[in-house]
Amino acid sequence: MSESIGLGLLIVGIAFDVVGCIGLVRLPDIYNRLQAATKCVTLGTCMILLSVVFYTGIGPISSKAVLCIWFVLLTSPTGAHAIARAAHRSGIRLWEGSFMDKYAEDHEGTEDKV
Amino acid sequence: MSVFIALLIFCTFLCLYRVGKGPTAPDRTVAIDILGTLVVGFAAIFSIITKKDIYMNIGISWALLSFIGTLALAKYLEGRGFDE
Amino acid sequence: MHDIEKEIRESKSGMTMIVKTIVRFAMGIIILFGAYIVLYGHLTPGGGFAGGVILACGYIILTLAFGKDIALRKLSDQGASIMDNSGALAFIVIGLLGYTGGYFFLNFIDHGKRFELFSGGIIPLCNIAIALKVTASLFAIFIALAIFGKFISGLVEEEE
Amino acid sequence: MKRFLHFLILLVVWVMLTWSVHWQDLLVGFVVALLAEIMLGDIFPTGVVKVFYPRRFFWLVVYSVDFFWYVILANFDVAYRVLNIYLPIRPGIVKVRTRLKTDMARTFLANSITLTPGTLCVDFVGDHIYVHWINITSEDPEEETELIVRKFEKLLERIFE
Repeated sequence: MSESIGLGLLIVGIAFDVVGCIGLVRLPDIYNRLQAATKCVTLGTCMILLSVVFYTGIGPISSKAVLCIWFVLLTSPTGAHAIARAAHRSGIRLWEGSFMDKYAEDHEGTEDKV
Repeated sequence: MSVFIALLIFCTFLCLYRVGKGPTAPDRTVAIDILGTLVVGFAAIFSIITKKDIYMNIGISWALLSFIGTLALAKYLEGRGFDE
Repeated sequence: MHDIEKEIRESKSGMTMIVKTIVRFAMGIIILFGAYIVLYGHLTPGGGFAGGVILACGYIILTLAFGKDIALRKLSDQGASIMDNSGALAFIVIGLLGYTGGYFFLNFIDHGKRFELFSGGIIPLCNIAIALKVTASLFAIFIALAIFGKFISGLVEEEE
Repeated sequence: MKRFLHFLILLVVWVMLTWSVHWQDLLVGFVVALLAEIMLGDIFPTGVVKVFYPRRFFWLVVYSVDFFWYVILANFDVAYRVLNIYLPIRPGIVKVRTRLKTDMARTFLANSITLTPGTLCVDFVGDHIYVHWINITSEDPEEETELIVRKFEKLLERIFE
Protein backbone atom coordinates (compact mmCIF):
# COMPACT_ATOMS: atom_id res chain seq x y z
CA MET A 1 0.00 0.00 0.00
CA SER A 2 2.62 2.54 1.08
CA GLU A 3 4.81 1.54 -1.88
CA SER A 4 2.07 2.36 -4.37
CA ILE A 5 1.55 5.78 -2.71
CA GLY A 6 5.30 6.31 -2.99
CA LEU A 7 5.26 5.34 -6.67
CA GLY A 8 2.40 7.77 -7.35
CA LEU A 9 4.22 10.62 -5.60
CA LEU A 10 7.39 9.80 -7.52
CA ILE A 11 5.59 9.93 -10.89
CA VAL A 12 3.85 13.23 -10.06
CA GLY A 13 7.08 14.75 -8.75
CA ILE A 14 9.11 13.87 -11.82
CA ALA A 15 6.30 15.10 -14.09
CA PHE A 16 6.47 18.49 -12.32
CA ASP A 17 10.27 18.50 -12.66
CA VAL A 18 9.98 17.94 -16.42
CA VAL A 19 7.34 20.70 -16.75
CA GLY A 20 9.56 23.11 -14.82
CA CYS A 21 12.56 22.41 -17.03
CA ILE A 22 10.46 22.79 -20.21
CA GLY A 23 9.34 26.14 -18.81
CA LEU A 24 12.98 27.06 -18.25
CA VAL A 25 13.61 26.52 -21.97
CA ARG A 26 10.37 27.90 -23.46
CA LEU A 27 9.49 31.08 -21.58
CA PRO A 28 10.77 34.37 -22.96
CA ASP A 29 12.68 36.24 -20.22
CA ILE A 30 14.53 35.57 -16.99
CA TYR A 31 11.75 36.50 -14.56
CA ASN A 32 9.21 34.18 -16.21
CA ARG A 33 11.77 31.38 -16.33
CA LEU A 34 12.54 31.89 -12.68
CA GLN A 35 8.85 31.65 -11.80
CA ALA A 36 8.18 28.42 -13.68
CA ALA A 37 11.41 26.70 -12.74
CA THR A 38 11.40 27.58 -9.03
CA LYS A 39 7.79 26.59 -8.37
CA CYS A 40 7.78 23.35 -10.31
CA VAL A 41 11.22 22.04 -9.41
CA THR A 42 10.79 22.83 -5.70
CA LEU A 43 7.50 20.97 -5.45
CA GLY A 44 8.76 18.15 -7.68
CA THR A 45 11.86 17.55 -5.57
CA CYS A 46 9.85 17.75 -2.36
CA MET A 47 7.47 15.09 -3.72
CA ILE A 48 10.38 12.80 -4.66
CA LEU A 49 11.74 13.19 -1.11
CA LEU A 50 8.27 12.49 0.31
CA SER A 51 8.08 9.32 -1.74
CA VAL A 52 11.35 8.24 -0.05
CA VAL A 53 9.44 8.46 3.26
CA PHE A 54 6.66 6.24 1.91
CA TYR A 55 9.02 3.72 0.31
CA THR A 56 11.34 3.11 3.25
CA GLY A 57 9.04 3.59 6.23
CA ILE A 58 10.04 5.32 9.46
CA GLY A 59 13.79 5.11 9.95
CA PRO A 60 17.10 6.91 9.39
CA ILE A 61 16.50 7.50 5.67
CA SER A 62 13.08 9.07 6.04
CA SER A 63 14.12 11.33 8.93
CA LYS A 64 16.92 12.72 6.75
CA ALA A 65 14.47 13.08 3.87
CA VAL A 66 12.20 15.20 6.09
CA LEU A 67 15.15 17.42 7.01
CA CYS A 68 16.00 17.75 3.33
CA ILE A 69 12.40 18.74 2.45
CA TRP A 70 12.53 21.43 5.12
CA PHE A 71 15.85 22.75 3.84
CA VAL A 72 14.79 22.83 0.16
CA LEU A 73 11.50 24.59 1.01
CA LEU A 74 13.38 27.21 3.02
CA THR A 75 16.26 27.95 0.64
CA SER A 76 14.80 27.60 -2.85
CA PRO A 77 12.42 30.62 -2.84
CA THR A 78 15.10 32.68 -1.10
CA GLY A 79 17.57 31.93 -3.86
CA ALA A 80 14.96 32.84 -6.48
CA HIS A 81 14.33 36.17 -4.77
CA ALA A 82 18.07 36.93 -4.59
CA ILE A 83 18.58 36.15 -8.29
CA ALA A 84 15.54 38.20 -9.38
CA ARG A 85 16.64 41.25 -7.41
CA ALA A 86 20.23 40.97 -8.62
CA ALA A 87 19.11 40.57 -12.24
CA HIS A 88 16.92 43.67 -12.08
CA ARG A 89 19.68 45.67 -10.44
CA SER A 90 22.26 44.53 -12.96
CA GLY A 91 20.14 46.14 -15.66
CA ILE A 92 18.22 43.24 -17.25
CA ARG A 93 14.97 44.69 -18.63
CA LEU A 94 11.69 42.82 -18.79
CA TRP A 95 10.51 41.06 -21.96
CA GLU A 96 9.20 43.54 -24.56
CA GLY A 97 5.70 42.03 -24.34
CA SER A 98 5.54 42.94 -20.65
CA PHE A 99 2.74 45.03 -19.32
CA MET A 100 4.22 47.32 -16.69
CA ASP A 101 7.36 47.69 -14.60
CA LYS A 102 6.71 49.60 -11.38
CA TYR A 103 10.13 48.72 -9.98
CA ALA A 104 12.02 50.45 -12.80
CA GLU A 105 9.63 53.44 -12.67
CA ASP A 106 10.13 53.94 -8.95
CA HIS A 107 13.91 53.74 -9.18
CA GLU A 108 14.25 55.89 -12.30
CA GLY A 109 17.10 58.33 -11.90
CA THR A 110 17.81 57.51 -8.27
CA GLU A 111 21.16 56.45 -6.90
CA ASP A 112 19.70 53.06 -6.03
CA LYS A 113 19.48 52.01 -9.68
CA VAL A 114 22.77 50.49 -10.76
CA MET B 1 13.21 3.15 -11.63
CA SER B 2 15.49 3.52 -14.67
CA VAL B 3 12.68 5.37 -16.47
CA PHE B 4 12.61 8.00 -13.72
CA ILE B 5 16.37 8.41 -13.82
CA ALA B 6 16.20 8.81 -17.61
CA LEU B 7 13.54 11.53 -17.23
CA LEU B 8 15.68 13.37 -14.66
CA ILE B 9 18.68 13.17 -17.01
CA PHE B 10 16.44 14.68 -19.71
CA CYS B 11 15.66 17.57 -17.30
CA THR B 12 19.38 17.98 -16.67
CA PHE B 13 20.03 18.32 -20.39
CA LEU B 14 17.29 20.98 -20.67
CA CYS B 15 19.06 22.92 -17.90
CA LEU B 16 22.42 22.48 -19.62
CA TYR B 17 20.89 23.82 -22.83
CA ARG B 18 19.88 26.95 -20.94
CA VAL B 19 23.35 27.21 -19.37
CA GLY B 20 24.94 27.05 -22.80
CA LYS B 21 22.54 29.30 -24.69
CA GLY B 22 21.23 31.72 -22.05
CA PRO B 23 21.66 35.18 -23.55
CA THR B 24 22.58 36.85 -20.25
CA ALA B 25 24.47 35.89 -17.10
CA PRO B 26 21.37 35.70 -14.82
CA ASP B 27 19.82 33.11 -17.15
CA ARG B 28 22.80 30.87 -16.59
CA THR B 29 22.60 31.46 -12.84
CA VAL B 30 18.95 30.36 -12.77
CA ALA B 31 19.79 27.19 -14.70
CA ILE B 32 22.61 26.32 -12.29
CA ASP B 33 20.34 26.90 -9.30
CA ILE B 34 17.73 24.54 -10.77
CA LEU B 35 20.45 21.98 -11.57
CA GLY B 36 21.41 21.94 -7.89
CA THR B 37 17.84 21.14 -6.86
CA LEU B 38 17.62 18.37 -9.46
CA VAL B 39 20.71 16.67 -8.00
CA VAL B 40 18.85 16.41 -4.67
CA GLY B 41 16.16 14.47 -6.56
CA PHE B 42 18.82 12.15 -7.99
CA ALA B 43 20.16 11.46 -4.50
CA ALA B 44 16.64 10.68 -3.24
CA ILE B 45 16.00 8.17 -6.05
CA PHE B 46 19.35 6.45 -5.42
CA SER B 47 18.49 6.15 -1.74
CA ILE B 48 15.19 4.45 -2.70
CA ILE B 49 17.03 1.95 -4.92
CA THR B 50 19.86 1.06 -2.54
CA LYS B 51 18.02 1.60 0.81
CA LYS B 52 21.13 3.33 2.22
CA ASP B 53 21.00 6.62 4.12
CA ILE B 54 24.33 7.96 2.86
CA TYR B 55 22.66 9.28 -0.28
CA MET B 56 20.44 11.54 1.84
CA ASN B 57 23.61 13.01 3.40
CA ILE B 58 24.72 13.86 -0.12
CA GLY B 59 21.31 15.42 -0.81
CA ILE B 60 21.37 17.68 2.25
CA SER B 61 24.93 18.86 1.63
CA TRP B 62 24.19 19.46 -2.05
CA ALA B 63 21.16 21.59 -1.19
CA LEU B 64 23.35 23.62 1.17
CA LEU B 65 26.19 24.11 -1.30
CA SER B 66 23.85 25.11 -4.13
CA PHE B 67 22.28 27.72 -1.81
CA ILE B 68 25.73 29.19 -1.17
CA GLY B 69 26.49 29.22 -4.89
CA THR B 70 23.24 31.01 -5.66
CA LEU B 71 23.83 33.68 -3.02
CA ALA B 72 27.41 34.27 -4.17
CA LEU B 73 26.41 34.54 -7.84
CA ALA B 74 23.54 36.89 -6.97
CA LYS B 75 25.91 39.12 -5.06
CA TYR B 76 28.37 39.07 -7.95
CA LEU B 77 25.61 40.03 -10.42
CA GLU B 78 24.66 43.00 -8.27
CA GLY B 79 28.22 44.23 -8.74
CA ARG B 80 29.28 44.27 -5.10
CA GLY B 81 32.23 42.75 -3.32
CA PHE B 82 31.72 39.47 -1.49
CA ASP B 83 32.48 40.94 1.92
CA GLU B 84 30.35 44.08 2.04
CA MET C 1 23.94 43.86 26.65
CA HIS C 2 24.96 44.36 23.07
CA ASP C 3 21.89 44.04 20.83
CA ILE C 4 23.03 42.22 17.71
CA GLU C 5 19.50 41.88 16.25
CA LYS C 6 19.01 45.62 16.07
CA GLU C 7 22.43 46.02 14.51
CA ILE C 8 21.68 43.42 11.83
CA ARG C 9 18.36 45.10 10.99
CA GLU C 10 19.88 48.56 10.68
CA SER C 11 23.11 47.75 8.86
CA LYS C 12 23.17 48.55 5.15
CA SER C 13 25.76 45.94 4.25
CA GLY C 14 24.88 42.43 3.21
CA MET C 15 21.84 41.21 1.32
CA THR C 16 18.10 41.87 1.78
CA MET C 17 16.12 41.25 4.95
CA ILE C 18 14.62 38.02 3.58
CA VAL C 19 18.00 36.39 2.97
CA LYS C 20 19.23 37.59 6.36
CA THR C 21 16.29 36.08 8.25
CA ILE C 22 16.56 32.74 6.44
CA VAL C 23 20.31 32.57 7.13
CA ARG C 24 19.77 33.39 10.80
CA PHE C 25 17.18 30.62 10.95
CA ALA C 26 19.23 27.94 9.15
CA MET C 27 22.71 28.73 10.46
CA GLY C 28 22.65 26.46 13.52
CA ILE C 29 21.49 23.51 11.48
CA ILE C 30 24.28 23.98 8.92
CA ILE C 31 26.89 23.95 11.69
CA LEU C 32 25.24 20.89 13.25
CA PHE C 33 25.30 19.05 9.93
CA GLY C 34 28.98 19.82 9.43
CA ALA C 35 29.75 18.53 12.93
CA TYR C 36 27.76 15.36 12.16
CA ILE C 37 29.83 14.71 9.02
CA VAL C 38 33.06 15.22 10.98
CA LEU C 39 32.20 13.14 14.06
CA TYR C 40 30.73 10.18 12.17
CA GLY C 41 33.58 10.15 9.64
CA HIS C 42 34.77 6.69 10.75
CA LEU C 43 31.28 5.13 10.41
CA THR C 44 29.78 6.79 7.32
CA PRO C 45 31.28 8.53 4.26
CA GLY C 46 32.63 11.95 5.04
CA GLY C 47 35.33 12.81 7.53
CA GLY C 48 37.52 15.71 8.44
CA PHE C 49 37.92 17.39 5.08
CA ALA C 50 34.29 17.11 3.89
CA GLY C 51 32.89 18.23 7.22
CA GLY C 52 35.40 21.05 7.44
CA VAL C 53 34.31 22.33 4.04
CA ILE C 54 30.67 22.39 5.18
CA LEU C 55 31.60 24.23 8.39
CA ALA C 56 33.61 26.77 6.39
CA CYS C 57 30.66 27.20 4.01
CA GLY C 58 28.52 28.08 7.02
CA TYR C 59 30.84 30.96 7.86
CA ILE C 60 31.01 31.99 4.18
CA ILE C 61 27.18 32.22 4.15
CA LEU C 62 27.40 34.50 7.20
CA THR C 63 29.87 36.75 5.36
CA LEU C 64 27.74 36.86 2.22
CA ALA C 65 24.49 37.61 4.03
CA PHE C 66 25.57 40.04 6.78
CA GLY C 67 28.78 41.60 5.55
CA LYS C 68 32.29 41.40 6.93
CA ASP C 69 31.79 43.12 10.28
CA ILE C 70 29.32 40.71 11.86
CA ALA C 71 30.91 37.59 10.36
CA LEU C 72 34.37 38.52 11.64
CA ARG C 73 32.86 38.96 15.10
CA LYS C 74 31.78 35.28 15.04
CA LEU C 75 35.19 34.07 13.79
CA SER C 76 37.84 36.78 13.64
CA ASP C 77 40.93 36.53 11.47
CA GLN C 78 43.17 36.06 14.51
CA GLY C 79 40.77 33.38 15.75
CA ALA C 80 40.93 31.65 12.36
CA SER C 81 44.71 31.75 12.48
CA ILE C 82 44.79 30.24 15.98
CA MET C 83 42.30 27.52 14.94
CA ASP C 84 44.38 26.74 11.85
CA ASN C 85 47.62 26.32 13.76
CA SER C 86 46.09 24.43 16.68
CA GLY C 87 44.50 21.96 14.25
CA ALA C 88 47.85 21.18 12.65
CA LEU C 89 49.53 20.99 16.06
CA ALA C 90 46.87 18.63 17.43
CA PHE C 91 47.33 16.30 14.45
CA ILE C 92 51.09 16.10 15.06
CA VAL C 93 50.61 15.61 18.81
CA ILE C 94 48.17 12.73 18.22
CA GLY C 95 50.76 11.14 15.95
CA LEU C 96 53.59 11.60 18.48
CA LEU C 97 51.48 10.20 21.35
CA GLY C 98 51.60 6.90 19.50
CA TYR C 99 55.21 6.57 20.71
CA THR C 100 53.79 5.75 24.16
CA GLY C 101 53.11 2.31 22.68
CA GLY C 102 56.09 2.25 20.40
CA TYR C 103 54.99 3.47 16.96
CA PHE C 104 54.20 6.77 15.19
CA PHE C 105 50.37 7.05 14.85
CA LEU C 106 49.75 3.97 16.98
CA ASN C 107 46.03 3.61 17.74
CA PHE C 108 46.48 3.64 21.50
CA ILE C 109 42.89 4.32 22.64
CA ASP C 110 40.47 1.46 23.42
CA HIS C 111 38.60 0.43 20.25
CA GLY C 112 35.22 -0.15 21.88
CA LYS C 113 32.38 -2.13 20.31
CA ARG C 114 31.91 -2.20 16.54
CA PHE C 115 29.47 0.28 14.92
CA GLU C 116 29.09 2.38 18.06
CA LEU C 117 30.20 5.98 18.06
CA PHE C 118 33.25 5.63 20.33
CA SER C 119 34.88 2.84 18.36
CA GLY C 120 37.55 4.39 16.18
CA GLY C 121 40.37 4.94 18.64
CA ILE C 122 42.34 7.99 17.52
CA ILE C 123 40.65 8.31 14.10
CA PRO C 124 37.79 10.63 15.29
CA LEU C 125 40.37 12.81 17.05
CA CYS C 126 42.39 13.08 13.82
CA ASN C 127 39.18 13.95 11.97
CA ILE C 128 38.44 16.76 14.43
CA ALA C 129 41.98 18.14 14.04
CA ILE C 130 41.70 18.08 10.23
CA ALA C 131 38.27 19.73 10.41
CA LEU C 132 39.62 22.60 12.55
CA LYS C 133 42.45 23.17 10.09
CA VAL C 134 40.25 23.02 6.97
CA THR C 135 37.53 25.27 8.40
CA ALA C 136 39.92 28.01 9.44
CA SER C 137 42.01 27.83 6.26
CA LEU C 138 39.07 27.99 3.84
CA PHE C 139 37.47 30.87 5.73
CA ALA C 140 40.77 32.76 5.78
CA ILE C 141 41.27 32.14 2.04
CA PHE C 142 37.76 33.44 1.28
CA ILE C 143 38.27 36.63 3.30
CA ALA C 144 41.72 37.20 1.80
CA LEU C 145 40.46 36.73 -1.77
CA ALA C 146 37.52 39.09 -1.21
CA ILE C 147 39.80 41.84 0.14
CA PHE C 148 42.46 41.22 -2.54
CA GLY C 149 39.85 41.36 -5.34
CA LYS C 150 38.71 44.78 -4.14
CA PHE C 151 42.33 45.95 -3.99
CA ILE C 152 42.94 44.80 -7.60
CA SER C 153 39.76 46.45 -8.95
CA GLY C 154 40.77 49.66 -7.12
CA LEU C 155 44.14 49.60 -8.91
CA VAL C 156 42.45 49.07 -12.30
CA GLU C 157 40.10 52.01 -11.73
CA GLU C 158 43.01 54.26 -10.79
CA GLU C 159 44.85 53.43 -14.00
CA GLU C 160 41.80 54.26 -16.08
CA MET D 1 13.94 31.48 26.52
CA LYS D 2 15.02 32.03 22.92
CA ARG D 3 18.37 30.38 23.46
CA PHE D 4 16.88 27.39 25.25
CA LEU D 5 14.44 26.90 22.37
CA HIS D 6 17.29 27.10 19.87
CA PHE D 7 19.18 24.46 21.85
CA LEU D 8 16.14 22.15 21.88
CA ILE D 9 15.62 22.54 18.13
CA LEU D 10 19.28 21.68 17.50
CA LEU D 11 19.05 18.61 19.76
CA VAL D 12 15.94 17.37 17.89
CA VAL D 13 17.72 17.88 14.56
CA TRP D 14 20.72 15.92 15.87
CA VAL D 15 18.48 12.99 16.89
CA MET D 16 16.85 13.09 13.45
CA LEU D 17 20.27 13.02 11.77
CA THR D 18 21.70 10.11 13.75
CA TRP D 19 18.42 8.28 14.43
CA SER D 20 19.71 6.62 17.56
CA VAL D 21 19.10 7.10 21.28
CA HIS D 22 22.29 5.37 22.39
CA TRP D 23 23.94 7.28 25.25
CA GLN D 24 27.13 7.96 23.25
CA ASP D 25 25.23 9.62 20.39
CA LEU D 26 23.12 11.66 22.81
CA LEU D 27 26.18 12.80 24.79
CA VAL D 28 28.02 13.98 21.68
CA GLY D 29 24.83 15.62 20.40
CA PHE D 30 24.41 17.48 23.69
CA VAL D 31 27.97 18.83 23.53
CA VAL D 32 27.76 19.81 19.83
CA ALA D 33 24.36 21.49 20.22
CA LEU D 34 25.64 23.40 23.26
CA LEU D 35 28.71 24.62 21.35
CA ALA D 36 26.61 25.68 18.33
CA GLU D 37 24.18 27.46 20.64
CA ILE D 38 26.96 29.39 22.39
CA MET D 39 28.45 30.43 19.04
CA LEU D 40 25.28 31.30 17.11
CA GLY D 41 22.45 31.61 19.62
CA ASP D 42 22.39 35.41 19.56
CA ILE D 43 21.59 35.70 15.83
CA PHE D 44 18.66 33.27 15.99
CA PRO D 45 15.47 35.27 15.25
CA THR D 46 13.32 36.06 18.30
CA GLY D 47 10.03 35.70 16.42
CA VAL D 48 10.28 31.90 16.37
CA VAL D 49 9.47 31.69 20.09
CA LYS D 50 5.95 32.98 19.46
CA VAL D 51 5.08 30.05 17.19
CA PHE D 52 5.16 27.61 20.10
CA TYR D 53 2.20 29.14 21.95
CA PRO D 54 -0.71 26.68 21.46
CA ARG D 55 -3.13 29.09 19.74
CA ARG D 56 -0.49 30.37 17.30
CA PHE D 57 0.63 26.81 16.62
CA PHE D 58 -2.94 25.91 15.64
CA TRP D 59 -2.98 28.77 13.13
CA LEU D 60 0.41 27.59 11.82
CA VAL D 61 -1.14 24.20 11.00
CA VAL D 62 -4.08 25.91 9.27
CA TYR D 63 -1.61 28.08 7.34
CA SER D 64 0.43 25.05 6.26
CA VAL D 65 -2.60 23.29 4.80
CA ASP D 66 -3.73 26.48 3.05
CA PHE D 67 -0.22 27.09 1.71
CA PHE D 68 0.12 23.53 0.44
CA TRP D 69 -3.18 23.87 -1.47
CA TYR D 70 -1.94 27.07 -3.14
CA VAL D 71 1.39 25.42 -4.06
CA ILE D 72 -0.41 22.56 -5.84
CA LEU D 73 -2.63 25.11 -7.61
CA ALA D 74 0.45 27.09 -8.65
CA ASN D 75 2.07 24.07 -10.22
CA PHE D 76 -0.98 23.22 -12.33
CA ASP D 77 -1.14 26.90 -13.33
CA VAL D 78 2.49 26.83 -14.50
CA ALA D 79 1.94 23.54 -16.32
CA TYR D 80 -1.06 25.05 -18.15
CA ARG D 81 0.92 28.11 -19.21
CA VAL D 82 4.07 26.24 -20.25
CA LEU D 83 2.44 23.40 -22.19
CA ASN D 84 -0.02 25.68 -24.05
CA ILE D 85 1.17 26.40 -27.60
CA TYR D 86 0.27 30.11 -27.47
CA LEU D 87 1.98 30.89 -24.11
CA PRO D 88 -0.90 32.80 -22.44
CA ILE D 89 1.27 35.17 -20.36
CA ARG D 90 1.00 38.90 -19.65
CA PRO D 91 3.91 39.63 -17.32
CA GLY D 92 4.88 42.74 -15.39
CA ILE D 93 6.07 44.01 -12.02
CA VAL D 94 3.45 45.46 -9.68
CA LYS D 95 3.76 47.14 -6.30
CA VAL D 96 1.68 45.99 -3.35
CA ARG D 97 1.52 47.11 0.25
CA THR D 98 1.64 44.95 3.36
CA ARG D 99 0.70 45.72 6.94
CA LEU D 100 2.96 43.09 8.54
CA LYS D 101 5.73 44.49 10.73
CA THR D 102 8.01 41.75 12.10
CA ASP D 103 10.90 40.24 10.16
CA MET D 104 9.74 36.63 10.42
CA ALA D 105 6.23 37.42 9.17
CA ARG D 106 7.58 39.41 6.23
CA THR D 107 10.05 36.67 5.30
CA PHE D 108 7.37 34.01 5.35
CA LEU D 109 5.07 36.28 3.33
CA ALA D 110 7.73 36.82 0.66
CA ASN D 111 8.56 33.12 0.38
CA SER D 112 4.86 32.23 0.23
CA ILE D 113 4.35 34.77 -2.56
CA THR D 114 7.22 33.20 -4.49
CA LEU D 115 5.76 29.70 -4.27
CA THR D 116 2.11 30.52 -5.05
CA PRO D 117 0.33 30.95 -8.41
CA GLY D 118 1.97 33.27 -10.88
CA THR D 119 3.83 35.59 -8.51
CA LEU D 120 7.51 36.13 -7.61
CA CYS D 121 8.78 38.49 -4.92
CA VAL D 122 11.47 40.77 -6.42
CA ASP D 123 12.23 43.29 -3.69
CA PHE D 124 11.07 44.57 -0.32
CA VAL D 125 11.33 48.34 0.21
CA GLY D 126 9.78 49.75 3.39
CA ASP D 127 6.19 48.52 3.54
CA HIS D 128 5.98 47.81 -0.17
CA ILE D 129 6.69 44.58 -2.01
CA TYR D 130 7.55 44.56 -5.71
CA VAL D 131 5.98 41.44 -7.19
CA HIS D 132 6.59 40.01 -10.63
CA TRP D 133 3.20 38.73 -11.84
CA ILE D 134 3.02 36.37 -14.81
CA ASN D 135 -0.57 37.22 -15.78
CA ILE D 136 -1.72 40.70 -14.75
CA THR D 137 -5.50 40.87 -14.39
CA SER D 138 -5.96 44.34 -12.90
CA GLU D 139 -4.18 47.69 -12.73
CA ASP D 140 -5.63 48.95 -9.50
CA PRO D 141 -3.12 48.71 -6.61
CA GLU D 142 -5.85 47.98 -4.05
CA GLU D 143 -7.19 45.11 -6.06
CA GLU D 144 -3.71 43.73 -6.64
CA THR D 145 -3.01 43.85 -2.92
CA GLU D 146 -6.32 42.08 -2.30
CA LEU D 147 -5.44 39.33 -4.79
CA ILE D 148 -1.80 38.69 -3.90
CA VAL D 149 -1.19 39.52 -0.26
CA ARG D 150 -4.40 39.39 1.77
CA LYS D 151 -4.96 35.65 1.70
CA PHE D 152 -1.70 35.00 3.59
CA GLU D 153 -1.60 38.21 5.59
CA LYS D 154 -4.63 37.37 7.73
CA LEU D 155 -3.15 34.06 8.87
CA LEU D 156 0.43 35.30 9.23
CA GLU D 157 -0.78 38.16 11.41
CA ARG D 158 -2.28 35.65 13.81
CA ILE D 159 0.90 33.53 13.85
CA PHE D 160 3.80 35.97 14.13
CA GLU D 161 2.51 39.35 15.38
